[in-house]
This record gives sequence, structure tokens and C-alpha cells, in this order.
Amino acid sequence: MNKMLKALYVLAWILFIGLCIRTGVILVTFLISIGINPEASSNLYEGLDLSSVMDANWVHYTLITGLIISIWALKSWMLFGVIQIFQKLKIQDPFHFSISKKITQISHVALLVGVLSILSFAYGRWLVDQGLMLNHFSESVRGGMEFLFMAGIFYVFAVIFRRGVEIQQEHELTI
Amino acid sequence: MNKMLKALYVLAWILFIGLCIRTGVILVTFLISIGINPEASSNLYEGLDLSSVMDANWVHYTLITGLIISIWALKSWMLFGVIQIFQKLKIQDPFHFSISKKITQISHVALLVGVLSILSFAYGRWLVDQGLMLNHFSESVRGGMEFLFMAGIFYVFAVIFRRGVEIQQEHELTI
Amino acid sequence: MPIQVNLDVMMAKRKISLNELSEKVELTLSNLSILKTGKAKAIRFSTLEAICKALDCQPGDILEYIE
Amino acid sequence: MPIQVNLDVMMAKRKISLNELSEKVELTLSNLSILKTGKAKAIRFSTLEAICKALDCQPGDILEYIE
Repeated sequence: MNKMLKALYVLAWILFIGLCIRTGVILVTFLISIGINPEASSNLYEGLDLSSVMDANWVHYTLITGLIISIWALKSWMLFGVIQIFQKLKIQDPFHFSISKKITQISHVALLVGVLSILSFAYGRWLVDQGLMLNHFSESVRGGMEFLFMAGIFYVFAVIFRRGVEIQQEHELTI
Repeated sequence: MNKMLKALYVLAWILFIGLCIRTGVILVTFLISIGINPEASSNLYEGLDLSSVMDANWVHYTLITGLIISIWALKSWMLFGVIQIFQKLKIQDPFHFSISKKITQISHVALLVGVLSILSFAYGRWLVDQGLMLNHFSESVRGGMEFLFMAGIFYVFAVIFRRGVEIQQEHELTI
Repeated sequence: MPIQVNLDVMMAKRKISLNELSEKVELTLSNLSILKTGKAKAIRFSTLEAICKALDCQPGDILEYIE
Repeated sequence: MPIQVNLDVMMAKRKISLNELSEKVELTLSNLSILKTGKAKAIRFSTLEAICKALDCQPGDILEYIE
């Protein structure tokens, strides 16, 4: 059982580092595209091509790229929260107030990721309707509904966990 | 707090019914496409067009449609598990063995959804590489990584919850 | 059970019924009977206090260690 | 605290140190001191039994109700 938790902890680190790299790369190519070489907008990250948006309107370009970067950064933060929980968690004595706060925080971040993803998806669709080409865009902001659902799950978990903290405190004072 | 839980419970029902309808519709159009009218394969569900696969090879067609249907059915089942947990959950007294079992079960279903989604996505990509046209396919099986992540979260939750059940049992026998 | 709960003895001495005690001590009947039948694993000091007050006795009158 | 834990009195009578008792009763020192200082909320029957056995006394010698 503890091995499984360790495997998940390592997996969380891998996903976190992966997401940080993704976020860093797209941030750098975005900065290059607006500062040095506009060509960079045709391949921001693994084929993500927003050059058509950039040519049309830099406000839309900055906004939609900013949304993608924010979503990825928030996802990284969410995973970092999960990592912190793993670090604090003791299976024999799991219910602590600090963890309960972290879970609530993750639930809020997941909510934000979900809402931003759905908004960005709709925004991208609207840009396509305006006749612009967005290549590999929808993959960048997918999973919005899943994150909303996750936010709900984490919220319920936080509520249950808070009750666990109360019960465990009494348990610790039962000698 | 209780209001929030009720809102989430209603949301889970809505999502569940929505998923059931989706699964039912695609199942029916699939059956029509293989039994009555092959034309149905060009619009299985909201623009999902697998007619090119059907024309090329019915084994691939059945396999890939079967995968989509299985994934959606499993997602519905997962949501039904969440609904059942909501029904059993009492906030003052949340830790019960039956709920702990349900959470473990949901974690297994989420794992299956994640693995099947990733497989189907890769399978669809391979079919495209063979020169076939798959319209609106990737949306049907997206979110694989998110479901794997969710499976891990549910697993950790199940482990913590099981400890909660132990502590609560002692708590109930402390008079 | 080397620790015996002699709640019934004290209740008989004080002529108090289970219902009366349950009200005075603010415990449910089911919890009181868990205590009386020795199924409880632990006792809260607040419960012990309420029982001692209601039955006008000492903890030693209710709890007994039998070797 | 209307329920007083007289663990120190009994320990003094039996000439047993906290370390010795902790070993005999299989409780950590920190848990024993929670009990001694009256910070505990409840006591397990198993703990009560182990203490009574170790100190050769009755629950009434350790727990006292003060009005």
C-alpha cells in the first residue's frame, strides 16, 4: 500500500516537472514571438500555431496565449499542491488541519482551471468562426469539464477531511 | 456547506444523465450503422464521423466505436458511484466501510477510463496515419491523462478514508 | 473484561431508570447501553463526570478492576 | 476539571517512576503526561486496566469526582 503511494508521489513529481517545462517553453516562445521573431507564433508548443491570430490582432493573440499559459501554470500549481500533501501525509495519522487547507486550495485551483479551460475553448471556437486558423489549439485547453468535476470531488473530500480532523483530535486525546 | 454538497449532488445527477444519453445515442446509431443503414456511421454523435473507417474495415470500425461506447459507459458508471457516495454520506459521521469500498471502486474505473482513452486516442491516430478520416474523434476520447490522475487521487483518498473508518469506529465506542 | 462497569448497581441503589439517566447525562439510550453492557472501548471524562453527578457517586463506584 | 486524575499520588505510594510506568503500561511518556496533567478527554478501558494492574489499585484510586 505504501509502495503504491510512493509510486503516485513519483508520478506527481514527473507530471509536475513536465507541466513546468511545458509552461516554461510556451512562455519563452510567446515572449520571443512578441519581442524578437513573430515567426515563433507559428509553433508555440508542439505544433500549436496561433500565427493567424497574431497577424489578425495582437490583443486576441496575447489574450489567448495568456489564457493557455495561465491554465498550464495553474495546473502545475495544482500538482505542486498534491505533492505537498504527499509530503505531509502520514497514513497512520492522516487528518491534519494543514492538509485540509491544502485540499480546499486545490479544489479552488481546479475550479479555476476548469472555468478558464471552458472559456478558452469557447474563445478559440469564436476566433475560428471569425475565419482564423488555430492549429492544435483545442488540445492545449481540453479537459475543462473534467477539471470542474475534479474541483467538486476535491471540495467534498475537503469537507469529509475536516470532519476527520475533528475526530482524530478527539482520538489523540483518548489515552 | 450542506447546500454546496446538495448542488454538487444535483450536478452529478445531471452529468450522469447526460452521459447516459450520450452513451445510449451512440450505441443506437452504431447499431443502426451496422444493421440498417451504413450512412449512420457518418454522424454517430454530434458530428463524430467514422464512415471512412467503416468503408475501409468493419473490424476497425467496430473496435473503435466499441472503445468509445465503453469509455462513455464507464464514465457513466463512475458518476453513478459518485452519486451513490453522495446518497450514503453523512457529514457528521462520514467514515463508513461501504463508502470506502465505493471510492476504491471508482478509482479502478477511473484507471480503466484513463487507459482506454489513451489507447483509443493512439488507435485513432494510427488509423489517421493509415490515411483514414476521423472527424470529431479526438473529442470523444479526450481527457485520458486527467482520468489517470483522478484514479491516483481517488486511490489516495480511499487509503486515507480507510484509516478514517478505523478512527471513527473507535470514536463511536468512546462514550 | 477486567474493567467492569457497575452502572446498573448504582442505578438500582439510586432508584434511577435508564430513561431518567439518559436524560440527565445527555447520552442516547443506545450509547448508555453500550456502556452498561461493557461494549465501550473508552469513556470520556465528561461522561464520567455527568454520571457521577447524576448518581451522586464516585468513579470508583461505577468502574471496578477485577483481576 | 471535576474529574481529577490522581495518577501521581498512586505512583508515589507505589514508588514507581513515570518511565517505569510508561514501560509497564505500554504508553508513551507524552501520552502518560497528557493523562497526568488532566488534558486527556477520554480514557480507554484497556489503559485503565493496564494502570490498575501496574499500580495494583482500583479505578477509584486514580479517578476522583470533585463537586
